[in-house]
Amino acid sequence: MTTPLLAVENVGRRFGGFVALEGVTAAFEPNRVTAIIGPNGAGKSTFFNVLSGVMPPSTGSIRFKGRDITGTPQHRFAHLGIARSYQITNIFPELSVHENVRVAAQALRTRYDIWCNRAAMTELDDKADAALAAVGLAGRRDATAKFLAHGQQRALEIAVALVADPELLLLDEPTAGMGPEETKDMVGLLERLAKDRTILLVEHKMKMILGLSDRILVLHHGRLIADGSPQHIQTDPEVRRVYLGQNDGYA
Amino acid sequence: MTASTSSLPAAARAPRSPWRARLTAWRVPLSILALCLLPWLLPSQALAVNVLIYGLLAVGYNLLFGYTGLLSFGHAAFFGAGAYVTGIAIGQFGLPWFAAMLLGVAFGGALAFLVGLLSIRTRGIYFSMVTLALSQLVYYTALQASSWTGGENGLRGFTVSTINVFGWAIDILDPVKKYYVLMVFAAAALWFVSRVLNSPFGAVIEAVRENETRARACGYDVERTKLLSFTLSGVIGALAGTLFALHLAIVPLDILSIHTSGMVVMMTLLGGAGSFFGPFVGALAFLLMEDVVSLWTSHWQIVVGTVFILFVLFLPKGIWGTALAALAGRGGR
Amino acid sequence: MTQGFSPTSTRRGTLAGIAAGAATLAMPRIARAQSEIIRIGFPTPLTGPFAAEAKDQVKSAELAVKQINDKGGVAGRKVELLVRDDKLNAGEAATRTLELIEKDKVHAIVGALSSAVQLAVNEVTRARGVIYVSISQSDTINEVKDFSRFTFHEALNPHMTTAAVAKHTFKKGSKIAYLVADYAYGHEMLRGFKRAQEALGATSVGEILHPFGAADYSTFMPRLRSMRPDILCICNFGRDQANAIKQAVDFGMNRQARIVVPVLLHNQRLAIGPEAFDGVVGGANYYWGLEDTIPSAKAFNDAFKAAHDGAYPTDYGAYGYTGVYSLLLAMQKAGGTETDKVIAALEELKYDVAKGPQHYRKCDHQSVQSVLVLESKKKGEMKNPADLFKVLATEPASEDILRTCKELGFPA
Amino acid sequence: MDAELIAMQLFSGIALGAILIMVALGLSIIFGMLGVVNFAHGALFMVGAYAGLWVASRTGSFWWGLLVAPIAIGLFGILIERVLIRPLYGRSVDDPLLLTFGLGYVLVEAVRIVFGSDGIPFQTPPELSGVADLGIGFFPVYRLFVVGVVAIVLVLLWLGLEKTKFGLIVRAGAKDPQIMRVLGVDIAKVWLLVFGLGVGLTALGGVLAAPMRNVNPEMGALVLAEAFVVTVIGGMGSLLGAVVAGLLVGVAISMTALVAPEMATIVMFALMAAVLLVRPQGLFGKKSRA
Repeated sequence: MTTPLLAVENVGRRFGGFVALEGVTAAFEPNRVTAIIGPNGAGKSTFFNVLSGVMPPSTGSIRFKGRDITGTPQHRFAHLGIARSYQITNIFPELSVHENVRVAAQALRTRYDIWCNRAAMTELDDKADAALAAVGLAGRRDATAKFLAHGQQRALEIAVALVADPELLLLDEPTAGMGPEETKDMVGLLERLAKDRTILLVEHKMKMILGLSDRILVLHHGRLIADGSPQHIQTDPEVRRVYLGQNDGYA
Repeated sequence: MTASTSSLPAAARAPRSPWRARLTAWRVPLSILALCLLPWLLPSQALAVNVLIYGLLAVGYNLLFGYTGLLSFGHAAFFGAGAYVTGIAIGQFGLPWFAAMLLGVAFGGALAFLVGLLSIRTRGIYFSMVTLALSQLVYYTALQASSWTGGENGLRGFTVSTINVFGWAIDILDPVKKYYVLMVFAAAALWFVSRVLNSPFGAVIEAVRENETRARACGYDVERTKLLSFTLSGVIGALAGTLFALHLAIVPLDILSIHTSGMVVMMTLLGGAGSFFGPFVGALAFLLMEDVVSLWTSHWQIVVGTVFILFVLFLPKGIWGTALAALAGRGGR
Repeated sequence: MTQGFSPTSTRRGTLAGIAAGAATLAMPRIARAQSEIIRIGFPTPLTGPFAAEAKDQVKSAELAVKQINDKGGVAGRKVELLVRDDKLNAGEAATRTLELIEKDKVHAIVGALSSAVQLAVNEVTRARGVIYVSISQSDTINEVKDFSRFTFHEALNPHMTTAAVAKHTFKKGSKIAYLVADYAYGHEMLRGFKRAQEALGATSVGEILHPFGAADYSTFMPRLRSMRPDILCICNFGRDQANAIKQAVDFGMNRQARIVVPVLLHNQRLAIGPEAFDGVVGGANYYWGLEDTIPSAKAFNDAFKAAHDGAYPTDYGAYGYTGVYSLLLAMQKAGGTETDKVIAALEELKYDVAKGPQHYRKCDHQSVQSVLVLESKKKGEMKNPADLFKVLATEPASEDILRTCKELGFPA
Repeated sequence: MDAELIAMQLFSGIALGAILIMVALGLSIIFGMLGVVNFAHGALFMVGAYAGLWVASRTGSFWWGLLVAPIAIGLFGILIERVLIRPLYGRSVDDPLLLTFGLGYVLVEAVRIVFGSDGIPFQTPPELSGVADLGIGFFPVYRLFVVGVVAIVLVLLWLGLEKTKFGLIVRAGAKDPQIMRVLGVDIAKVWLLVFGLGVGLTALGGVLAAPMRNVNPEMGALVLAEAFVVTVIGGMGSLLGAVVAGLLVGVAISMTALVAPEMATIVMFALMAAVLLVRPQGLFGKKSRA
């Protein structure tokens, strides 16, 4: 067994008296796609927020490449090599598509430089263009981001996450709100990305997950109730009872 | 924690039409050219100097409001701090004018850093309120510290009539000479702001304005970015304040009042928040309107207020922002 | 470009001038051959809380200009008044003054209605050697630090006003409580009263400084009441004074003590009504009721009423009249507008244009003049809507109620 | 004697607090329910005072002014919401703030044009004038009356918000307007009414303040500052917060007036800055609003 890229140990999170997440322990190996599923309110978003540093866990620890990163502020995560996308489209609406990606690329190079000319940093342009090409947005380079179609905005978000060349990509419902055509494009994109990257994703569309993931985690009431291959999860009686039985989530 | 759908324009950003590109590349020389012509286009030099000073204040404010997306209602504090410290340094410590200016800018910047440190912990409306409250504290402090500031009577007794530049004496009681001396500083500040906007940091503040959550996820420390922007904005405001002190040779207490802060917001919005030269246009429009309308009628405030309402409703990009957008056409869709 | 406008329409006229100025930029500025007309700049707060006083000032100043012009002007030259709105803001006033000096090339400035504004205009005119007749109360401007040999103070100052008011209200053994606005003008009035109080053998039972511009004075009342004063001396001005008096009366302070203020304003009394001001005593530079005893007051009242539908001139308004008039009289004596000659003429001038004899003291250029002590009338006692005050006493013009030149810091 | 003075000072502080609550109420409600920071609050307060004055002088009775003016200005508020504020929903939160800032200028100047810039006398109604002996000292009857009115208004507001269907809708709408739309509630109409209510309360404050503070076009400027301080300390949009903060500020001012009277205004802003630094959302504010 290889060393895990990311390992969470007994992670929990409370909001006042409400326990959103409790005692989750899991390790993630490199270059695998792992899906996290569960009914609404199962704690998926909280789990993602903890993994991406939006909030620290109340209990437990997170290790990334063997290093304890529990409590690290969120803006450090991009520098560690962890990037994420959001459930609700989360881009810079008034910036151009290219600028959206370029400013993300710049974060790894310089952040407080008020003097140099950023236009001269052409390697950022190249990086941005490469990321746009990877998600199929090269043709929309100079459009204002808010004018893109919904699916394109989601793709842009992935480009923004991708340009930092993260080792771990956290994708929160990348196909939310998409029609069948757009979903198909996104699945294609994810399949290409999955070749050489570690991906964690939250999704509701079961067909897509089953085809895409190497492994599935199931959360219910903030607890991890199952962890295994798609085949294993499909037959797990516990999962069938609490989750699939509700007839929820089949797209 | 939703993405703010800011209605601010983005005129000075990467240009998307050849026209805009050329305008952006030449924005500093063009602005300076416009400033050079100003005293000959306006009814009086005194008005031109005011446009220069308030325009500069608004340009600095725009860095915060237009580009970083933070609505501060307390910018009078830094403007006033720059003016007061310059006046006190000349009048009470006998410092030469240039040293006094430096001191004024440094003090204003330090105050901005402090106020920024306290206020960026809050967001949205609360940020506006904290800056307002802190600037009121500064106002009342200046009112109370009358042995330093002259209190309600204002600071006086530091008239600089000639300044020496490398052995060359300039009579700055002469309105034209004074204008061009002050303009040198405003031009330098414009050039500085232009560099900041073109720098990597310039991209970061726009990212923060557009979407804090996303900027943080990209790896930017949003709080530090805001603090730096706040401080830079305060430094420019303080510089405008030092120019004010040199220009009028008095510092009235009103300089610290909420009306000054409100006026800067109005000027910036009127001209076009988030555009490089917009705030200058706004200061020009505001002061000219006030000057001209107040000669017609003592009810000038009703005209100014109405114009402002109409701009918020129908032209949120301001005069300059709208003009630029018209020039660029629909270039991005 | 601004030639030939009648004095009463100069604000509009100047606007047209500006429009024309913008259109004819290429024209050299020297082309304005205006040496014929004598231009007097008049910054005053046409907007803001003292707009009514400012408008009275403008009316009175215009009356003075008109009377001089009707009599042939100054050395054959017509006089024009250039009114500007200073918005009661010192920065704005300084800017307007610069415009008047640099662009309109005025020969002198008269005006301002607050201590801060007046000091700002003083600073600007001092640096540029322009004659300024200041018409707002301040002790600071008399002191050597702010002295300008180009500035003449037509208004009363807090020291002389409080001296006169105290003389006619404080008695030996009076117990006085002070409520004082915490800024220069308030402190100056307190200082004046306390000085008079000591000389008269009265005692202070306590002082409360209140924040400048406060709206609610209720929290000061329990303490003031517990001081058990015979006289409650409220040292503030304008809206602060109106609110403080009104709330003191609400708390029944007027039943326990007589309320005394340094300055009673005609328009403020109109705005608040007779009930709150019942029995309040204060000082003034002018009241139209002076016409019973002073012929020049009668003449001023009649001319003012004739020009403005029977309206009576008011205190701060009268400053506009006496200030402009004294300046123009000096210019007549000097035979023109040459600065040093006009200053010399002002220093020598004896004038009586509205309120009895006046002259400018040589050392600090303060106008030595009478101070009126007035008491607000009850509603039933008023014969007409402008009949607001009883004249309790007229303190005659004398240098004795001024601080000495030495005390102000002038070399003996 | 000394204990009596302190007791009296404390009482004045609480009474002042009641007035401050009244001053802040309209601002607080409009922000809490609509998320709109009404910078024209002070101007509307002043307009309310003038309206009360006008009605009272026409009818010869203070009571008509107290009743009619808030309703009339409340209707005017509805007009403002419909014409000026509604087009701005969905835009940046700064926009309504900026618009009402301009509106304040217009209202003040309009009143100057109509009523003059001087101010107009407004006498305490004869049945409420005079002072009452509280045992520890004397206090104006009118101020006691205002405290009573504020208490009644607060109780009615509380009942209206907690016990009626409209109140339920308003509170739910403030939390999540989207849900209300889904449930088929015409949220635009609710907002219209809430804005009118807020402005009406502001005007009521103006009428009540008129006999204490004198009526003039600039009376709103200070009110705006006071209302902001109270609302921000209490937590923007919290009714309970406004009540607690109003009393807190009133007592703070009153106690400062006893020991360092010249600091009585500055203490208000210092208190606000201090609260904001410890609890940016205010004493009773919800964090999500920030």
